Amino acid sequence: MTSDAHRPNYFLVWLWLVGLVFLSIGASVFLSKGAAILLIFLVALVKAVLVLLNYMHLKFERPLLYALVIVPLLIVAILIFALFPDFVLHN
Amino acid sequence: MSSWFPENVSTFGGDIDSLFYLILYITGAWFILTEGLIVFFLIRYRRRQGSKAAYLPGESLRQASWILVPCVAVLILDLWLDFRGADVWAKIKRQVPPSDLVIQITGKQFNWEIVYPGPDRKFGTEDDLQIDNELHVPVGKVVHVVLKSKDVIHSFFLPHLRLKQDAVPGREIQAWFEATKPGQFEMPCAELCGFGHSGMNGQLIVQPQEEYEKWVQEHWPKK
Amino acid sequence: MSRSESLTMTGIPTGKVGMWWFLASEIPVFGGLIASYVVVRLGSGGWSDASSHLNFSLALANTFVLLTSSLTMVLAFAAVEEKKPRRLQANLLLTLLLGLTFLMIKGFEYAGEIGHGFTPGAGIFWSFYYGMTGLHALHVLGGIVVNLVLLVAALRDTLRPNEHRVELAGLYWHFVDIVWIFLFPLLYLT
Amino acid sequence: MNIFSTDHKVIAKQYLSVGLFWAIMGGLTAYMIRWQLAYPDTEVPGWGFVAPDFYNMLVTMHGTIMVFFVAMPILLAAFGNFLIPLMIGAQDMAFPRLNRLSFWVFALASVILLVSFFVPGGAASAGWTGYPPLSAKAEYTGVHWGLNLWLLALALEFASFLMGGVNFLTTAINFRAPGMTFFRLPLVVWMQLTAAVLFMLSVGPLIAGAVMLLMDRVIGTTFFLPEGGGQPLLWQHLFWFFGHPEVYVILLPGLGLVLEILPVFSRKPIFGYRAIIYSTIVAGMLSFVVWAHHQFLSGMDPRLVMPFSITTILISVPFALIVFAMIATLWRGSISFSTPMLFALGTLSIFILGGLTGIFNGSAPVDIYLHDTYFIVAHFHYTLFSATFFAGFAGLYFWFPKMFGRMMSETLGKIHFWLTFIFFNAVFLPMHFVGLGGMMRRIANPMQYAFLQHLQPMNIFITVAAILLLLSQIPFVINFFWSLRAGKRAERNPWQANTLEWTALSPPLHDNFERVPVVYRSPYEYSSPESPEDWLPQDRPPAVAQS
Repeated sequence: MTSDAHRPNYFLVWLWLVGLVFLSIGASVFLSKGAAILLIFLVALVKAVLVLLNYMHLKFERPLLYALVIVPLLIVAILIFALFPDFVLHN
Repeated sequence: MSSWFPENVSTFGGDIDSLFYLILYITGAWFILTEGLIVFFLIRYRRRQGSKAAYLPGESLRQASWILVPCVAVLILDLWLDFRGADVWAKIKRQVPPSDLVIQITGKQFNWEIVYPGPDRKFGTEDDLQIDNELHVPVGKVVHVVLKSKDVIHSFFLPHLRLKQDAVPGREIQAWFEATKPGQFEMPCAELCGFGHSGMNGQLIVQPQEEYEKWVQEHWPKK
Repeated sequence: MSRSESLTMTGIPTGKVGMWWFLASEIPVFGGLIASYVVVRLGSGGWSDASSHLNFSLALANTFVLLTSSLTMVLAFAAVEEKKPRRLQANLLLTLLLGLTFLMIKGFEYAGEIGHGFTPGAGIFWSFYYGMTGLHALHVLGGIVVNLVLLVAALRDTLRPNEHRVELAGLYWHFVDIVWIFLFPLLYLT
Repeated sequence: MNIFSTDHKVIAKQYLSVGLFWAIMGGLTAYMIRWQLAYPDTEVPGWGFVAPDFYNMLVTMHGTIMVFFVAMPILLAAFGNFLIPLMIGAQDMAFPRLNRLSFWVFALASVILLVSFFVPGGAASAGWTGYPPLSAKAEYTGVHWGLNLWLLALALEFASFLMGGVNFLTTAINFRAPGMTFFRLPLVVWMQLTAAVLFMLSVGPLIAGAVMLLMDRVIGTTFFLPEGGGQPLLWQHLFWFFGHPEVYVILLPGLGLVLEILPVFSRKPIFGYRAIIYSTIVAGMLSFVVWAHHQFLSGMDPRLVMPFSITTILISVPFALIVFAMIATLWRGSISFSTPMLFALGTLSIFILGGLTGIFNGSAPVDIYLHDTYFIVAHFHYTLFSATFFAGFAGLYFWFPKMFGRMMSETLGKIHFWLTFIFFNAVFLPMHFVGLGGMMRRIANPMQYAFLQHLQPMNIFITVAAILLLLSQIPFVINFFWSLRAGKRAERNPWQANTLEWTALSPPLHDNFERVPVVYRSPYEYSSPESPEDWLPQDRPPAVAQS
């Protein structure tokens, strides 16, 4: 459990999350396709990390729990990497 | 020993067979060594009155080297097999020789649909020749096969030519072979494809050049 | 389960270890689906056109609903720590209602799309659209059920010995929120 | 005994019973398959005629049953549930009620799989790998509800084992007795935990794939149907991404059981305890990057083949180390041949051959010829039959006194072992040569092919041996039930073993130990110079040991 002194400002995090949604919508309207996609997924990543660290209070946890997030993501990365030749680069 | 396999009649079949035997000798040696040691230890160190087991936890590097050194040997042999395998694979799949005969073979429940391009050498034109389950090819010529499927996954298998390749609906997959001997060989489906899978079979008829040309004259549509 | 809370060799509460292992196994479920979507989409054309038929404003509204529900969920957890049962009940109820709102909007969206002929069989984009959002919606539904159980316990004042479960339910709820954070741009913004 | 118990020992026995029931079903399907292959299109005694579509159901269900409903419940769920809390000195699992739920979800999956035989159209018949499009559309197989129920049963079984995995891992992380550090855990616990991690991290993509396949079948999506823009190959990747780690999910706990038994009956520490743990972890990590070796000929990009072939062949290194460590454990031991030891040695000697034949399949060019032939069938029976049945029986004979409080008959046990060992090899050794002759898997009638005709005498030999192998299990059944009622009462530690479960009563109390054990040393201190006896339990205080 987190101690009171460490508790993040949940409302501020929420404001950030909402603001970032608008940022990605703005990107999809105003930027060129490639740049927009890059920015949109960067923003999604930032939002996910915000939720993970603050709402799921991972930033107060031990390395074991970090490993439980990172290892599965690595495994998904392996999967995507190996699927590329068969479905994206096959023609 | 050669009787384990069906007779080999393709140019690259010999490479596959000799790689098989290489692996057989290496793994066979390990098999005899490990099983022999087990039997020997079981007899030599069976429980006897008054004898006590040695305390050998195998934790120190000195002791552990009894299992680590053989593992290094395994690793080296593995890499050897990897390199030999990569060569053979490259020869079969990457360095495909050019060919002047292309045949389209489409799997469907439960037949091989074989299409020759006809005199104009183009598929999808009126002079294509389509036959089921009978593949005529000249001996000593490189034949390219375009594998397709109409329904489910089939697997094009020529046991005597050491060729096997899945045919996947929605894709065109290339394969090739060069037969070294005339004769009639079977061409079954090797991937479960439904209730008629067992018995889905065709004939590969390898003919001498003149005989093949005669067959072409008789069967291919005229221009 | 309460007995289990007292025993821990690592100092991490046992329930939390279990929940994180569960989430670790959930990541490859959505990861596998998203990986499939990404590679199949990159390997063929025409997906942006199909995507433009989606109801963007409803999805945007849903994004806010879900983000806000994550806020109320974490406030419920804060209320547990501060020992404020009224605030806990209120925030659990809000989370629950927001979850239901999400599902209602999603249902409305599905109805509209099917009404325009974009059924699950209308093409590969629609297969993935219904598959991804459907699996996500099922997870939202699961979270709602969990929250309902907690809310009932909180209202009947039987939650006290198991209050740490609010935190565990929260971990799951935020995970579902994170999945949506990725689904939204994958399906609606590209 | 309360069948809705949350006691891990009761749940273990429940998994064991259901697993043994399914083993009988799996054996019956094998019998029908073998009869049809030896004497095609004749009536199977006791059953009748086996039509081609029914034959496909048999091979599909045989694979599904043996992998998911025999190997996993017995090796993981039964032995994992029974041994993990006892061996780490815990009272029970971390989440006993989740454990109970896990079993009942599995029971529901079993019922659904059983029902699927009897729905109109019959059971699933697209192979245990369920490759679409064959599995994605009812008209390709003629099976409609059978295949949907098959998918549902698998989904529930995965849910059940996910709950089990959460429980195993959390228990081992948080519930170890004082002094039980990770490097004092018995190897079978290490193996169970590695298996749980592999399962939990690999099954996700297949769950996603199963949802996609079910949607294709039921609501008309086209994930795997090319006519709607789908990709049949995608399923194969999702399936084998799970499928290969799954092989080790079964194999590792089996090897773990053997690793417990070898030191006890050699009266020697296991050789290279830490090296085995590191090898297990390396093998587990490698298992995530070898899956496409099942797909060398699937139309997969040829550039992908060699990397996967190399990783596949390299995975032999960690397993070779484990085998060498097992052999070195026998070296200069004081070996006695009780039934558990015989089965453990049987596992080891058979697994060696299964591992070595894997090298042939892992070599991509050789696999061009061997893929989808009986060579593959022989290979995976040498690995999985040894892990599931030989290691499973070894474990059962070894821990039966702890589970049920009575000893099993050694005479019947030895008869059981020798018959099983001889007939197992009589079935699966010739199968390699049938495969080298080119006989394809999953064909119902080899006599339809001219080039397979000369193999038929061997097929008949295999079938006769297979029937004898099935009959060889009768001594076990007699022994099991007779010993349950009339076996000699077991003391706490009949084998003079070191691990914690042997300090509990046989069978243990509901909360396992009379007092919480304290651990002082690693689990395999046999014939240690510190002790006058040839064993030194993990919980004996050092001062006592020295006196």
